[in-house]
Amino acid sequence: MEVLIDIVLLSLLVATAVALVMVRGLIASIMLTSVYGLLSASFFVTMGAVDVAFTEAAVGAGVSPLLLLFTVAVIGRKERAPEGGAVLVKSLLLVVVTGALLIVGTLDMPPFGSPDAPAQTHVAPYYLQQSGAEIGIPNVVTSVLASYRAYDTLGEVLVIFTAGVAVILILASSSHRGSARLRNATVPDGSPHTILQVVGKILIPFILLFAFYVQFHGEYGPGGGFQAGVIFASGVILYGLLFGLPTVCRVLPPPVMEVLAALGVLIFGLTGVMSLLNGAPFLDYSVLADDPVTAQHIGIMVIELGVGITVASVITAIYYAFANQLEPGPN
Amino acid sequence: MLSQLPVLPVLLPLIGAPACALLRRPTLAWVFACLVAVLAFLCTVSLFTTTWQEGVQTYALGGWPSPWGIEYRIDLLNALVLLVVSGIGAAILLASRASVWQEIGETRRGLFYVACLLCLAGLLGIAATGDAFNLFVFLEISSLSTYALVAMGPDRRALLAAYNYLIMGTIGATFILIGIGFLYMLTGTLSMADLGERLPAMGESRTAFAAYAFIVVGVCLKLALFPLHLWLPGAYTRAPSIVTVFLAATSTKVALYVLIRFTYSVFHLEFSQLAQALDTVFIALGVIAVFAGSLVAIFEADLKRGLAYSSVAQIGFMVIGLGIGTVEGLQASLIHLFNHALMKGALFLALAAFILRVGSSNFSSLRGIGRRMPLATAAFVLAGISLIGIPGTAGFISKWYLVLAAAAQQQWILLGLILAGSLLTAVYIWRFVETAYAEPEGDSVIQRNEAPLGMLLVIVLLALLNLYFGFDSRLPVETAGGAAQALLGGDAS
Amino acid sequence: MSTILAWTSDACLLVGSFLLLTGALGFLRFNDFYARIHACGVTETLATALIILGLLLQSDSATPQFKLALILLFVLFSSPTASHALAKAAWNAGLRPRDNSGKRGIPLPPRER
Amino acid sequence: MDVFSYFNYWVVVVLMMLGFFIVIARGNLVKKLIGLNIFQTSVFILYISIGNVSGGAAPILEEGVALYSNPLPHVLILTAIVVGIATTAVGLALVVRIHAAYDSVEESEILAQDEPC
Repeated sequence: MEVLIDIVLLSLLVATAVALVMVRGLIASIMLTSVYGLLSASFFVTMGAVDVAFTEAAVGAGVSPLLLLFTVAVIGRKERAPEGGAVLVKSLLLVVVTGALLIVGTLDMPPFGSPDAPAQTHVAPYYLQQSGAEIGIPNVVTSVLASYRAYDTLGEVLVIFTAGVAVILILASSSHRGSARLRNATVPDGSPHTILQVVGKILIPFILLFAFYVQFHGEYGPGGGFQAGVIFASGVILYGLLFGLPTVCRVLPPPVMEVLAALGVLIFGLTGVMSLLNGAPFLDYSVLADDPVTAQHIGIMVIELGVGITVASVITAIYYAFANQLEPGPN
Repeated sequence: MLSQLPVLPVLLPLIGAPACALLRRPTLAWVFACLVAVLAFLCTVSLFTTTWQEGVQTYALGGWPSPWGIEYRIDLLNALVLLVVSGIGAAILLASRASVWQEIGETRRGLFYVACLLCLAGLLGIAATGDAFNLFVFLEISSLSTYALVAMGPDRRALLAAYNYLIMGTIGATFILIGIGFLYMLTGTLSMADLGERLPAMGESRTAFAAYAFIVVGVCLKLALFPLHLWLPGAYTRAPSIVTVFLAATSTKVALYVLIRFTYSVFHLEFSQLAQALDTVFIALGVIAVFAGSLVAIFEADLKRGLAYSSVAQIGFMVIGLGIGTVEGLQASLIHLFNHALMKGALFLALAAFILRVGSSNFSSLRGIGRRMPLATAAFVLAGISLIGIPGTAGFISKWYLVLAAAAQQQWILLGLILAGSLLTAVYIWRFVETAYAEPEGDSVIQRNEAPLGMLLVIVLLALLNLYFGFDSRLPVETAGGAAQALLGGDAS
Repeated sequence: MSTILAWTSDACLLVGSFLLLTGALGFLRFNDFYARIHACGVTETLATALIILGLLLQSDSATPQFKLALILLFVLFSSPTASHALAKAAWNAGLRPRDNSGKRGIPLPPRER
Repeated sequence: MDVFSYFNYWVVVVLMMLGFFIVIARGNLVKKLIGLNIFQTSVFILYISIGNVSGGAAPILEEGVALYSNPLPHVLILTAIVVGIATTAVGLALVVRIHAAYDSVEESEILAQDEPC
C-alpha cells in the first residue's frame, strides 16, 4: 500500500515539475512551486520524516511562495517566452550529462529502503539506541538536531540570521516602485477586507498559540524552534496582510525584530559559551545541571527557544523589507 | 582554556556577528568587528603554533565524539588556511574604514560589518571543520553574506553580479550537497576522517566516483576554476573595493582548501583509475586558466577587472600544482595559496586606496598616480613584482616550487607553460607601472594625496610581507611541505 | 456498535472522496473563473469535513480525536474564507462572471494597465 | 524487484534535472530562482529516500516499535531547507532591486542595457 502511495506522489511530483517547465507566467509558476512543496511534504510523511515534512509544508508550500508573490507584486507577473536555439540545446546537453552521471552514480547504491544499507547501520543506530538514555526525550530527530549535531543547528540559525541581514542590507532605503500598482489592484474602491479581517481576528490568536505548542512540543513529537518560528511569523504576516503594514509595525516595530533576531542567535551561542567557560567543550550541555539528562533537557529547551526567536523575527523582518517595497511603512 | 583553542577562531566572529548587530553606531560596529577579527587572528596564531609543535588537534563539539557528533580536526593544512584567512581578514577590516565610509551609505554601514563578520566566520568554519555536512552549512553562511556584500557595490551592475554569483554559487553548493548525500549513502558517516577510512574499503564504486565528480564541480564553481569562473570577474569588479580585497584574498583560498581536503583526505588519490585522468584535466584546465586569465587581464581597460582576471589565472597556477599530484606539486600549490593571499591582498587594497582618492579604477584615470600616492603605488608595484615571481619576493618561492615539481615529473612542456604564464603576468603589471610613472599627466596639476594612514599602513605591511616571505620562506614552505606530506603519505590524520 | 461506526466512517470517507472528485471535475470542466471557484470551494469544504469525520470515527484514542476536531474547525473557517478572498480579488481586478451563453454578463470597467 | 529498488532514485534524478533545467535555460530571474527551489527540494527528496527503511516508523521513540527510519538525514534536511529558503529570500531581494534599477527581470533585456558584466 505504501509503495502505491509513493508511486502516486512521485508521479504527481514529476507532473508538477514538468508543468513548471512548460508553463509561462510567474503566478502560475509560483502556485506550482507551492504544490511541489506540499507534495514533497506528503512524500516525506510516507518516508517517516515527519519533522522534515512539517518544515517543508511550512517553508516550501508557505513562506517561499509568499516571498515569491511579494516579489511578483512588485515586479509584475509577466514572463517572456523562453529562449530557443543555442541556449536550449546547451542547457539540454548540460542537463542530460549531469543526469546521466547521477544515474550512473545510482547503479552502485544500496537498494532503496534496505535496512542493511551502510547509512542505516553505521552511525544512525547509535542515535536510535542511545538517545533515549543519554538525552531522555522521545523525538530522536530533536535529540540529534539539538544535541549531537547542535553545532550544525547553530550554523542553521546563523544562515537564517545572515539571510535577514542580507535582505535588509539589499532592500534598505531603495525605491518603492510598485506601491501604487498593488494598492489599485487589490482594493480599488478602498473598501477594507471586512470578511477576511473578521476571520483573521478569530484565527490569528490560535495560530500564535499553535506556534507556542509546536515550540514546546518538539521534544515529544514533530516540531521545534524552527517550525514554531515560521508559524509565529506567518501569523504576524497574515495580520500585516489584512490590516496593513503600518498597523503591524506599530505592534512589532522593525528595529525590535532586528534586535530579537540577534538576541535569538546570542541565546543559542551563549549557551555554548557557558559550557566553554566551565571547561567543557562548546555546546556541551552537561555543565547546565548536575544530572546529565536534566542538563540535556535544559540545554535543548534554551537553544530551541533561541532558534524560535531568531526564525520568527528574521522572517517577520524579511516580510517587512519586502512589504515596504509595496507600501512604505513608518520606516 | 588551551584545550578550547581549535574552536575559538571560528566562535569569535560567529558570536561576534549578532552582537555586532546590536550596536547601533557604525563606528562602534567597525571597532567591534576589528577587535573580534584581531582576537580571532591571535587565537589562530596560537592554534597554529600548537599544531606545529604537537600535531593534530581535535575538538569534539558538544562533547560528542566523532562520528556521532561534529568534530574539529586541525592539522597543518587547516591551520595554514585558518592563519591566512583570519590574518588577511583582520588586516582588511582594520584598513577598511575610509573606503567603506566612502562607498557604503550611512544606514548600511553597521550591518555591512555584521555581514563581514559572518563571512569571516563562515570561511573560518569551512577551514576548521572535520564534518562534511557542517562544511556545507558554513559554506552557505559565507556565501549568503558574500552575495549581500557584493550587491553593496556602487553601480547597478553590482546587483546583477551578485545575482549571477548567487545562482552559480547555489548550484555549486547543491552539487556539493548531492555529493555528500552519495557519500553518506555509501558509508553511513559524515565525518571526513571516518569517510577517509571507510571509503577505500568500499572498493571501486560508481557512486563514489559520481560523488567525487559532483563535489569537484561544486567546489570548482566556488573556486572559479576555468571554465566555471564566469561569476568572478563581475563580482570582483562590481563589489565595493573592500569586499573585493576580502574575496580575492580569502574565499578562493578556502575553496581550494576544500578541493584538496576532499581529494586527498576523503577520497584518497588512488581510489579510482578515473581520478588519475582527472589530474590531467586539472593540469589542462589550470594551464588554460593561466593563459586565458592573463591574456584578458593584459587587454583590460579597467585595473580592477584586470586584477580579477589575474585571479582566475593565479587560481590556474594553484590547480596545476594540485594536478601534478606529487608531494612537491601539492606543496607548491599550498605555498602559492599562502603567497597569493598576500599579493592579492596588497594589490586590491592599494587599488581600493586609488579608488578612494581618484574615484575610478580605469587606467586612464590612474595616470600619474605614482606621484600622487607614492607609497601606495610603490606597495602596489612591489606586490605586482611578487605576482610575477621575480627572485627576492614571495611570488618567486611559489613559482620556484611549482617549476621544481614539474621538473621532478619530467613535464618539460608544463614547465615552459608555467614560465610563459608568468611572463604574461609581467606584461600587465608593467602596463600599470607605465601608467603610474611614465605617462604624461592629465590636465590638472597633481597634488600629493596619500591614502589614509590606517589603510596605508596595512598596504605597506602586506607589501613588505611579500618581500619578507621572499627571503625567509620557512613558514609557508615548511608548513606546506608538512601538510602535503601528511596528505599524500596516507597518514592524513 | 463498532461495526456501525466502521460502516459510517467508511461511508463518510467514500462520499468525501467522491465529492472531491466532482469538485476537481468541475474545476476542469467549467469555463468561467467564478464557476470554477464555486465548484472547488463548495465541494472542498464539505468533502474535507466528511473525510475528517470519517477519520475521527476510526480513531480510538482521545488525543488524535481532539486534534482532528481542531483541524475540522480550522478548515471550516479557512476554506470558505479562501474562496471568498479569491473571488473578491478577481472581482477587484476587473474580472466579471459569464452568463449562460459564455459572454461576460456584466460589462467590464476599462482595464487598468 | 531489482529495477524497482532504484526506481525511487531515478525519479528523484529526473526531478532534480527538471529543476536544474529551469535554472539554466530560463531567462526570467524569478523563474530561475523557482527552478533553484525545485532543484534543492528534489535533493531533499533524495536525502530522505536515503534515510528510508522499509516498514520503519517515524523516529519518535515508542514502546513496542523496533524499526525506525534513519533520523540523521532528517536532521540534515531540516538544516538544508532553512538554507534553501534563506537563499530564495536573498535572491528575491536582489531581483526586486534589479527590477528597480533596470525595469526588467529578463536576463536578455538587462544584458542589452549594460556592457557585459
